[in-house]
Amino acid sequence: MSVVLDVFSIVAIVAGLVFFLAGTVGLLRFPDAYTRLHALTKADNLGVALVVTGLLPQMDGVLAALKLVLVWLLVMLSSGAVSQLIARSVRRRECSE
Amino acid sequence: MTVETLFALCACALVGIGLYGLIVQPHPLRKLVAFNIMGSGVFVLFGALAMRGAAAGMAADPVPQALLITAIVVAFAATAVTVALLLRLIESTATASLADEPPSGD
Amino acid sequence: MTAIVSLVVALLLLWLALWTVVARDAFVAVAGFVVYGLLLSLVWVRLAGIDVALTEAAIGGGLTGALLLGAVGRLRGTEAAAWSERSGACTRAFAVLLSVSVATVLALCVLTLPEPPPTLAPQAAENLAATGVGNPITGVLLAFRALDTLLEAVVLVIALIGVWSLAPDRFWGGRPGPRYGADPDGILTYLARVLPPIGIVVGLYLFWAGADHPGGKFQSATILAAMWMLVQMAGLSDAPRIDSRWLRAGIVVGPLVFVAVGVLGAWQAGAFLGYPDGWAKPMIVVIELALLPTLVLVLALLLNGAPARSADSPPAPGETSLSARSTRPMPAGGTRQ
Amino acid sequence: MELWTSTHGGALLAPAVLLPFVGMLLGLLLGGRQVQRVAFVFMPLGLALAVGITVAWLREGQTLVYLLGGWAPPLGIALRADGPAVAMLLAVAGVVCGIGIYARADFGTPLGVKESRAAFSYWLLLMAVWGALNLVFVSGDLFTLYVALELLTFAGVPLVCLAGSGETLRAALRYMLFALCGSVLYLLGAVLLYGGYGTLDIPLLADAVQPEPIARTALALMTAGLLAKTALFPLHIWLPPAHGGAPAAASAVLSALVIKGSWFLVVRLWFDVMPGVVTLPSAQLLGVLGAMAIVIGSVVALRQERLKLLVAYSTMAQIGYLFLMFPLAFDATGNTLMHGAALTGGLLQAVSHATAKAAMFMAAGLIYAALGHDRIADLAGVARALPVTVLAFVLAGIALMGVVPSGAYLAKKLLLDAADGSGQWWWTIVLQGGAVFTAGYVVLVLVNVLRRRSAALILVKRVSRRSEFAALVLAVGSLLLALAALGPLPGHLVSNPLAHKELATTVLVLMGGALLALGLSRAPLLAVARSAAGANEGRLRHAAVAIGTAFEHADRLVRRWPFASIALLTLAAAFGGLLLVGAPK
Repeated sequence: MSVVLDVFSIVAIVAGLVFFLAGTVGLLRFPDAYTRLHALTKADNLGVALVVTGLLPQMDGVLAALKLVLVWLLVMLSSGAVSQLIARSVRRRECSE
Repeated sequence: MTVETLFALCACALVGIGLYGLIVQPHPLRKLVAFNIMGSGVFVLFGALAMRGAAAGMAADPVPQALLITAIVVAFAATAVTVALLLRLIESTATASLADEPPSGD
Repeated sequence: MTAIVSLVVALLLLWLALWTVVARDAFVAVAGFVVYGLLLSLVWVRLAGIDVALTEAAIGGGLTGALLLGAVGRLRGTEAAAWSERSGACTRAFAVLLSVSVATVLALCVLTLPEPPPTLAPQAAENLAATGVGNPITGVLLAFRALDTLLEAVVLVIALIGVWSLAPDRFWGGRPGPRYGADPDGILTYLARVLPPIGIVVGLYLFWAGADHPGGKFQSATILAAMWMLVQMAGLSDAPRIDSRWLRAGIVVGPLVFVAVGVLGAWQAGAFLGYPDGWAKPMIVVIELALLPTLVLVLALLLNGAPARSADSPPAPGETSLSARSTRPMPAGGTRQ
Repeated sequence: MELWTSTHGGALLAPAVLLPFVGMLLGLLLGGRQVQRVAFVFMPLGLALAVGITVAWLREGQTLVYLLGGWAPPLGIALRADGPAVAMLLAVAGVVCGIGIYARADFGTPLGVKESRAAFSYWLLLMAVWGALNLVFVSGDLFTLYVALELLTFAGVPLVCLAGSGETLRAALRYMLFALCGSVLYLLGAVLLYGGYGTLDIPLLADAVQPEPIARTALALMTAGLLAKTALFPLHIWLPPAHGGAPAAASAVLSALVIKGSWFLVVRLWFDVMPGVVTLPSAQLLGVLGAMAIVIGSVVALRQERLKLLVAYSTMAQIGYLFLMFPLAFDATGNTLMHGAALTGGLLQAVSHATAKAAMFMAAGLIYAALGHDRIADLAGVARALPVTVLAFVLAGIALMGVVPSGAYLAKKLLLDAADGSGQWWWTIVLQGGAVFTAGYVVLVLVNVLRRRSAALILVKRVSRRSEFAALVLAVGSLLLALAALGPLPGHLVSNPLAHKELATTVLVLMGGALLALGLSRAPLLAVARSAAGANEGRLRHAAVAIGTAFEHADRLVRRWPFASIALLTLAAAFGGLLLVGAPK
């Protein structure tokens, strides 16, 4: 059972890291702020979700697992809010130019 | 090399980097950033020393770690005062130059 | 394996520091510094300093980064002039020489540190029971070296007086920072409604955990201050007038209660800042509880800066946080090409 | 002597540190007009505490010790008051009260205003400076001292720019950044000491430190950092504009008190923490820097057009004087740094400078307030209009020159004895020369204020009688300090001021000063020369002016940031090197 869970963890985390990598490549390669944000938020959110899912079976206790889920939710909330703020500010600047 | 020696040496280099920035960067805000980097170098050095002092079932000597918390807060207060001064200077003179005023009367 | 991780972290830290110091653009430098602060927290975890890591992440990286980011948006136009004052090649060579020699001498000192290393850990462990707290760092901060902690609160208050004293005379008694207009549909308003309840719970949890586990009043105060700033930036509440009575009371309550408990100790336990037998933990909790509002207010107000408008200034129409706060949005062309 | 248990009188030490801070907090809480009232309640309390500590120290005849929370070092923190600490506590309390009485006129809250920014900030920061200084004097722990230094900086910097002009803001920012460099170097040294010896308690460290690389590095870094905060030449980058530009009541605090904090810490470090590490060559370097500060500071002071800047540069010179005691405190063999006559002399110099310089800045501030300017060349007729103020200025100047029975006189005497005793005759020249320079700017100001004025002098503002007398009292206090110091010191040190030898010295010093003032002053000093100005000034005067201008340029060059910061590190390196030379085996 524990072997299965370990394998699951490894697979999920590695998959999460791949998404992170994709997001970072997008950040570096895409031409403007909007597409970069797109790459970053989409891919990174999925990456975080996968890493958290992979870590969940490794937690010792429900409380610790709940904390992890809370961290994940907070990351989602902040990255969503911040990317929208950045996009809006970029747009404002474009309009004023 | 142990992890504390590694980070202690890293801290020495950070102090050097911060010092360089403090001397060379002309803008006060950049000096402030350099000061913070230099300060963090001192903190990491202290942290590495604390870890060398691990004993009595503690992973590190708690005294330096407690002092570090104080020092970090003091450094933040210093940054806050300096930023406020800088913003006020820019507001009232529109420059951020630290250069001396041209000598009066010459 | 862990050694390799440490090495990578150390090298990354050095590279970031160097990049931050030599970068031409101030915004880039500050952004680099924020990342540097986050990485530094990782270093503290590796150095077995979870408490320090939390403080570093909250104050060293978070609040300092926010301060610097706030400043960098307002100094465009001074940068070019400053760059023209850049020191010549000779000075820079001298600077390199001196910095490298200081670092080298320090490194030599590090390599010749005495063995076995001197430590106060055994003494701290031995005396920790008398303080009633489980976290040795809290024990050091509030029992063995309580004076430092008291002075630290005083440092923050003095820094705040210093920041306030920079206000133009006409705004004395006014409010710091720009007035943020509320945008009812904005994401920031949404965030400012959703996040604070969670933040307050997390902050209070960190505060409570600090007695026996890593965490404590500073980390907690930073989170609570951040929640307050968020509400302000979303325009849901205005920054306080600096002459308001409740604000001043909140600022001084921590250190005054601390001194009062110290005097009580002088009376009951025979030493100023001492605790009578069996009363150490409740008294420490009282001090920490009193310090919490002080720290929340002072940290947030230091971030707010000097009073910059009269108390009843109307909100600028349509102004939201980012346009008012940082006139320097994310570089559209990017900086990494 | 037991340094790790509380003594009876030690119980007064924690209140002495915390009382000013409590005053500050209460002032902040009550706000408005109450700020000043709170300050005026706490000033006599603090003074009484300082007197109480002095009495306790005299009665117990040993260092007062207090263990905070009952925790003994190295885990806990001890407060200790030895002789130097007690002397400084008392002097600072007296000067703070004097400055407070003076500042009432400048920093009262105007009628009809609920709370004014400058008054609010000034009184709170004054309390903060006081508490921080008391902490510097009595703290026995190097980290607590770091916090004290930062407290002092954060309270001192805003005082510089209370007036809010762009120039003072720039000076304050420079001060802040340079002081931060200094404090981080200090902290670095303290960290190294903890790594090497596992304690930050001063007596424990003094027992543990060995003359080895880690202690030397720490001492070099800490000394350099503290010198930056003290503004010893060539690290005075921030001092003249900061002290010259601040409001007079704030300048008095900065010049008389704030710089003494970091200076006192250098004394602690050298005499109490690492007497076994310091070497004579490194102390000679401190002395040489002091001598250079005296010469350059005095010459540039004589070249100033404005009175407050003159006083600011004279502070730079007097800081130099405070460092002459370091080489003189070595015994004749040059191996050991001793608590003795030289240290006493240095402390006396610090106390007399604190009182006299506060009086000088107050007088300069009163003249500025009354005239609406402080151009030295336009001071004619002031002596008649403001006799008490001018008297205070001149008495303070005379006290600094070292005329019997001033504190500076006794200090000079003790240092001269030490120079004789240790065979370092060259410092005798510097000590006497410093007095001549001081006489120079006293004469310069005196001649200008005594000059008759053709038209009536228009005063833009009536000065407060109370402020004038506060300045006068401090000046007289400085002038009579030697008498007060006679209790603990042998009586033969003070001779009759009218004895031939003393009178001759005084006259010589004054004449030398007059010559300097004649040669260097920016506007020709004498009416004869004035009428012939430009046409035929005389070759000597030309040469003197050329030297003066050269020194001014040198000062301006040294006060540029890159130079100053490089000088800071170079000094650290130089101290490190000199600590190796002649190190005790």
